[in-house]
Amino acid sequence: MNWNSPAEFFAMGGYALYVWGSFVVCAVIMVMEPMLAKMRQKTILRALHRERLAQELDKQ
Amino acid sequence: MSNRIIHWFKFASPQSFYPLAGKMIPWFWALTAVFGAIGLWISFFVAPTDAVQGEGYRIIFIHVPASWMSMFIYMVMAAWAGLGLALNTRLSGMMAQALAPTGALMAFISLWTGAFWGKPMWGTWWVWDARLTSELILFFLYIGFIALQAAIDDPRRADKAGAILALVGVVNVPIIYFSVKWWNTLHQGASVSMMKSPSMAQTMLWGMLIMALCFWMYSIAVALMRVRAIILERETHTEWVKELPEVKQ
Amino acid sequence: MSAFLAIIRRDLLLAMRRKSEVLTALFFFIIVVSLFPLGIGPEPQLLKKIAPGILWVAALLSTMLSLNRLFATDHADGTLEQLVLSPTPLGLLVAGKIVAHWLTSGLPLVLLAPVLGVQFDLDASALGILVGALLLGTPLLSLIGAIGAALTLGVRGGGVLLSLLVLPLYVPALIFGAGAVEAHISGLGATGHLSLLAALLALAAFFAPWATTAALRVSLE
Amino acid sequence: MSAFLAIIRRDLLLAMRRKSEVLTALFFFIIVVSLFPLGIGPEPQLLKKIAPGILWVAALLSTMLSLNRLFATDHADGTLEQLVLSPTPLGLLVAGKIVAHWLTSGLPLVLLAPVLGVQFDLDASALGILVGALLLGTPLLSLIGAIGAALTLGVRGGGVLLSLLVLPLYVPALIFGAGAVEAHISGLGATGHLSLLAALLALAAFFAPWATTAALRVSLE
Amino acid sequence: MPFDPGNSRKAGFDAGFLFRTPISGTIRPSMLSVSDLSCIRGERRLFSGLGFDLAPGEWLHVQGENGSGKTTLLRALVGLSPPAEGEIIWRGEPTHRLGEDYRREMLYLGHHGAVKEELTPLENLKLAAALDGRSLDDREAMAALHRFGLKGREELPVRFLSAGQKRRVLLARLVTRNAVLWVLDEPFTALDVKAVDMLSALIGEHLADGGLAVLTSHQPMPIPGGKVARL
Amino acid sequence: MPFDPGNSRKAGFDAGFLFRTPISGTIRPSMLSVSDLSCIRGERRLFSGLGFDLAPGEWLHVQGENGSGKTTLLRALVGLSPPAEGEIIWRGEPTHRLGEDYRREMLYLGHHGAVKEELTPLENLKLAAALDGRSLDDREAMAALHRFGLKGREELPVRFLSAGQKRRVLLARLVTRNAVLWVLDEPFTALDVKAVDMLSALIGEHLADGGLAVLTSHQPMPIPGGKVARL
Ligand code: HEM
Ligand SMILES: Nc1ncnc2c1ncn2[C@@H]1O[C@H](COP(=O)(O)OP(=O)(O)OP(=O)(O)O)[C@@H](O)[C@H]1O
Ligand SMILES: Nc1ncnc2c1ncn2[C@@H]1O[C@H](COP(=O)(O)OP(=O)(O)OP(=O)(O)O)[C@@H](O)[C@H]1O
Ligand SMILES: [Mg+2]
Ligand SMILES: [Mg+2]
Repeated sequence: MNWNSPAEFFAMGGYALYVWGSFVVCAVIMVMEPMLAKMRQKTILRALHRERLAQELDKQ
Repeated sequence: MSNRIIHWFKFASPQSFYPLAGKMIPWFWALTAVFGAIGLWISFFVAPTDAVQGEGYRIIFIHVPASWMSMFIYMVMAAWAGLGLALNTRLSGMMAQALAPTGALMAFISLWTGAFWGKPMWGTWWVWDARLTSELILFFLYIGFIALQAAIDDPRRADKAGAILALVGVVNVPIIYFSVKWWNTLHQGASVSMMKSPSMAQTMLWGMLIMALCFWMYSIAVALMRVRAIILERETHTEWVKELPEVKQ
Repeated sequence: MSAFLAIIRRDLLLAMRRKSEVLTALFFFIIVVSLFPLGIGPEPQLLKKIAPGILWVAALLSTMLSLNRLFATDHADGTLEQLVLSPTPLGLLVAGKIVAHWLTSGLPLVLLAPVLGVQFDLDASALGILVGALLLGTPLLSLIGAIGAALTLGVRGGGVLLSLLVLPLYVPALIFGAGAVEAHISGLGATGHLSLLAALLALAAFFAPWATTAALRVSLE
Repeated sequence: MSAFLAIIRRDLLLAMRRKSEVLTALFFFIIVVSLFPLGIGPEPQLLKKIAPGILWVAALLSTMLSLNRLFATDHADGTLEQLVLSPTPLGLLVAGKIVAHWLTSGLPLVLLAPVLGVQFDLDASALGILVGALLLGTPLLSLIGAIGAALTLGVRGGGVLLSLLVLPLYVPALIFGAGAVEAHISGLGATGHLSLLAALLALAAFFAPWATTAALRVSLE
Repeated sequence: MPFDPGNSRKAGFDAGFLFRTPISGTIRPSMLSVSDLSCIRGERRLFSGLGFDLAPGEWLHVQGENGSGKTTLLRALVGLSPPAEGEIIWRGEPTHRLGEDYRREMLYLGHHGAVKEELTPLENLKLAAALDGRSLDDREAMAALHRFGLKGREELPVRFLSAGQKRRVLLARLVTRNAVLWVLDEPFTALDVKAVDMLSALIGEHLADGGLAVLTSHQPMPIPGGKVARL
Repeated sequence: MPFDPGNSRKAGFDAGFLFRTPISGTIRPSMLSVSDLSCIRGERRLFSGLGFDLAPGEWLHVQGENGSGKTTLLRALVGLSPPAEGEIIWRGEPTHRLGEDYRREMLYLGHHGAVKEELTPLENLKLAAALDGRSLDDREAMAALHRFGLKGREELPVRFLSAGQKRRVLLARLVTRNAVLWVLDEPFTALDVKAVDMLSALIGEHLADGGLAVLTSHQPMPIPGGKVARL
């Protein structure tokens, strides 16, 4: 175990800006990207659903 | 023989791939989480402090996997694109299109983390070193691919044009990669000095490999998610899409 | 006035519609800047020294490339004729087009320049001067460029002729703009350069739309 | 074969007719090269050091600018459709167009480069290497550029997208080309660089017309 | 600056407004009059001594073989390329002196597409109006497009439209612009039979409303009346 | 590679050559046959199940409103944009397999100018022939241009020509190219009355000679006979 306290962990031996700057940006990207993909899927599904409803209404 | 081909083509059809991808995605997410947890744990709690670089070196655990992925994804993307051009399968183009943003983001992560590493280690955010520059060029190749596809409306045309570009670009990748030889490079020297103590190298290597596996799983999972959306966008007017349970409900 | 806003809106809309046009102009800027270290070699000291010059030349080339689309597409599809025949004063429309051009090709460069400056290891205050100089200089480039674009309209070999006409006119902007950053780095202070740049801008803002309008009328005859 | 010569003749004729197109491409090259001393300042030692890089970047940009006219005008006026429908194999016609492009935009640069090199105080043997490298490199630029030009045909924001696609592909030519001169100046010998450049050229001469033809067919669909 | 037709028509020669309502049976003074016009292209004199008068409700059919100078005449009329000799008088004043006042009342549609391929028909129409200093709401623009048979194509970029459909997008400006003088160069090009009928009816209405028109066409014009200028 | 019509016509289906001489009164087998063709643009199906046969001496008039898909059909016929379904058979073989052999016998002139504005009509014509692998001497080229009423304009850059004259430069290729199948998209656009008559006569001659033609036009066609495809 390298760290004696959480504060020490977050300080990263004086490299906090660089280490956390890298990891946080990486994490943000890796959270945002799937969310954007999911949203894209939702958007197209909603459009398809609406189209289907429109078609059913047309038939009636 | 022809039977086998037909079997193959069945999976290569968007219609059968769509549900298959849907079933695979959760598994890849689970693997991403598992490898990520182990990898991060090794990165921060098992791997010891580096003698030269202190704690700053821990960036390596995302920098190297991201760098590897960015190059690997390009190759895979070009392979899909080439397959699409040769066999005219619809799915290939969609796969290539789905992979490109992930690859571009990996290249971006590599650049970003490299810069954040370079500032404390080399005293500068950026040097025009061969490795760094070639990664930047790779990023541009991705952006070019994405921009070209975005600029063409007809998806079939966009696929073909993108495929030609990706294939031409792939010739370029090893060339820029080997251009390291003609440059005095800062990048390599730093990495060697860090690997001094063998015991440390051992845990670090493991950490890096497991994080790399995590990035692999992540890339597959997110590309599958995107390809599902792309399939729906392109097959809007087919019957099977209209019959999907997601659409019906 | 509403026509002025309308033409800005139209040109911005067109820029968005030709998707990623703004983005690609930006990337062109980035790529040109990155090409130099590739051609020149990776010595940080040398690169730092030539950084302001490189950034300015790249800004200039990237603006120049996008000048083509300022009037040429409107000319080719006949909408320019319609603009000239419109009841709105042509000068107003031309001014609107220039503003739109700056918004899509100049402003993004200004915003991006600091990031590229960091790659050449410029420090914060030098970056500040760089941004200030570009903020004064890029509108100047759009204004001067518009005259050239109007003059070469429909002329054989227009694209390259345009650069031939425009680049010499860009030289003062280049000298004062790059000079400002260099002067600052060498400790001389950049105010002199910047105020000269501002004076040029004021002059151009006054005359360029007028000259452009005249050139357009001639080109269409 | 006669069609191959015919299209070269046609494109050269067009270049002459759009008078001074070749000349202006040359002037662009000259101007870009001359802008740098203006942006960077007049230190001879520094300038000599960056000369090969600057000359190569200028050659690259000037080739890139002229890529637009490679297919775009033929596309806009419908003659490209006619070429595709012609009984002559399209690959032959495309190869002819690329040759013509090199003759009008690459060759003049090669001839002019020594003159500009002298201004940067390069000595005779370095100039020789420069010319040799350009002689191998500029056809490469035309070949690669043709693929990009075909891909971006009729696409929104084509001009700038083209540079986005093509410039990264130009990087090897730039590195080996400028590297050859630098290696020679620093006494390392340029043969390695030059033979790599030649290998790239051979590769491109083989694949580029094919890729361009495929891209053209896709663009016209 | 919302467009106010009443106001704009008062600009220039004031009495013009009166003649907007056709007064059948009476002799109406001419609004557009051209005298002794000649145009030179290169070293070729295309026509000379050309003159005509148009009063409200009248139209001119410019006829002539290919290359006889019809387009040249039209471009001179609207002020795009000045004639070698002669004057063009609008409401009593030479057009080159009237400038914007003339352009506000005149609409020229030439051989060219003059629509933006990247924009949709709706956007094209609205932006064209905005550039003339007039704001057009969606409803009006849609109505104009539907009138020209572009229903269902309002939101499709013009690039995808067929030759005739592109032409219709341009022509839709006839109903949204509200000009007095229409100068149309081969307006029927690329149009199908139905569209030709529709456009002729539209021009007829415009004339009945007191407007003026100068047209070229190689096909016979299904519009009654009309003076003829043969080049 | 000088052009040899005899040789090229033997390529593909050999018997084709026999049918070049029109044998009136006998039933001639079709040379171009299209079956079950359908084209999709965007998400819109323009037409489907379209089929026709053309024998030597026959011509097809493609009719339809603006945007009905005439241009799309023609582009599919010549191989510029592949159809969604269906086959196009030329002399018994699908055209996409014939490739150059088909293109050698076919000439497509579309909506586009397809002439170089900077070059003169003469240069345009000669270079177009050279690109098809055929050399054309000045005399032949001049004769073709004169036939299309371009006397005195042979050396004037096309840029200066009028709309109709530009069109004529393009159409002159009809006589210099020697194709069997003519695919013309609105050939009469911008032409004056005399030129329309002349072109119709030319098409008539071509058909009498055993050629085939596929034409679109919104105007009635002054050419006798002809099958009709309504889209
Ligand atoms: C923006 C800056 C940087 C970029 C674009 C970059 C890019 C790359 C790339 C593409 C790789 C994979 C290449 C391979 O596997 O051989 C890599 C690996 C690596 N990088 Fe970086 N890097 C940057 C900065 C740094 C810095 C500052 C350091 C350390 C001081 C560093 C250390 C490493 C190490 C240790 C490896 C893996 C071992 C190796 O293959 O040599 N990088 N980097
Ligand atoms: N520089 C020049 N030298 C000689 N003749 C010229 C020159 N420029 C234009 N012309 C001629 O001027 C005429 C221009 O005619 P214009 O375009 O007005 O004809 P048009 O009546 O509109 O014909 P169309 O029915 O074909 O549209 C053409 O005959 C052209 O050949
Ligand atoms: N992406 C798209 N989405 C929807 N519709 C499209 C798309 N692209 C083209 N179209 C439609 O396809 C049709 C193309 O028609 P085409 O050009 O073949 O018509 P045409 O019969 O030649 O008409 P014209 O008589 O006007 O020349 C047009 O109706 C156009 O609106
Ligand atoms: Mg005309
Ligand atoms: Mg059509």
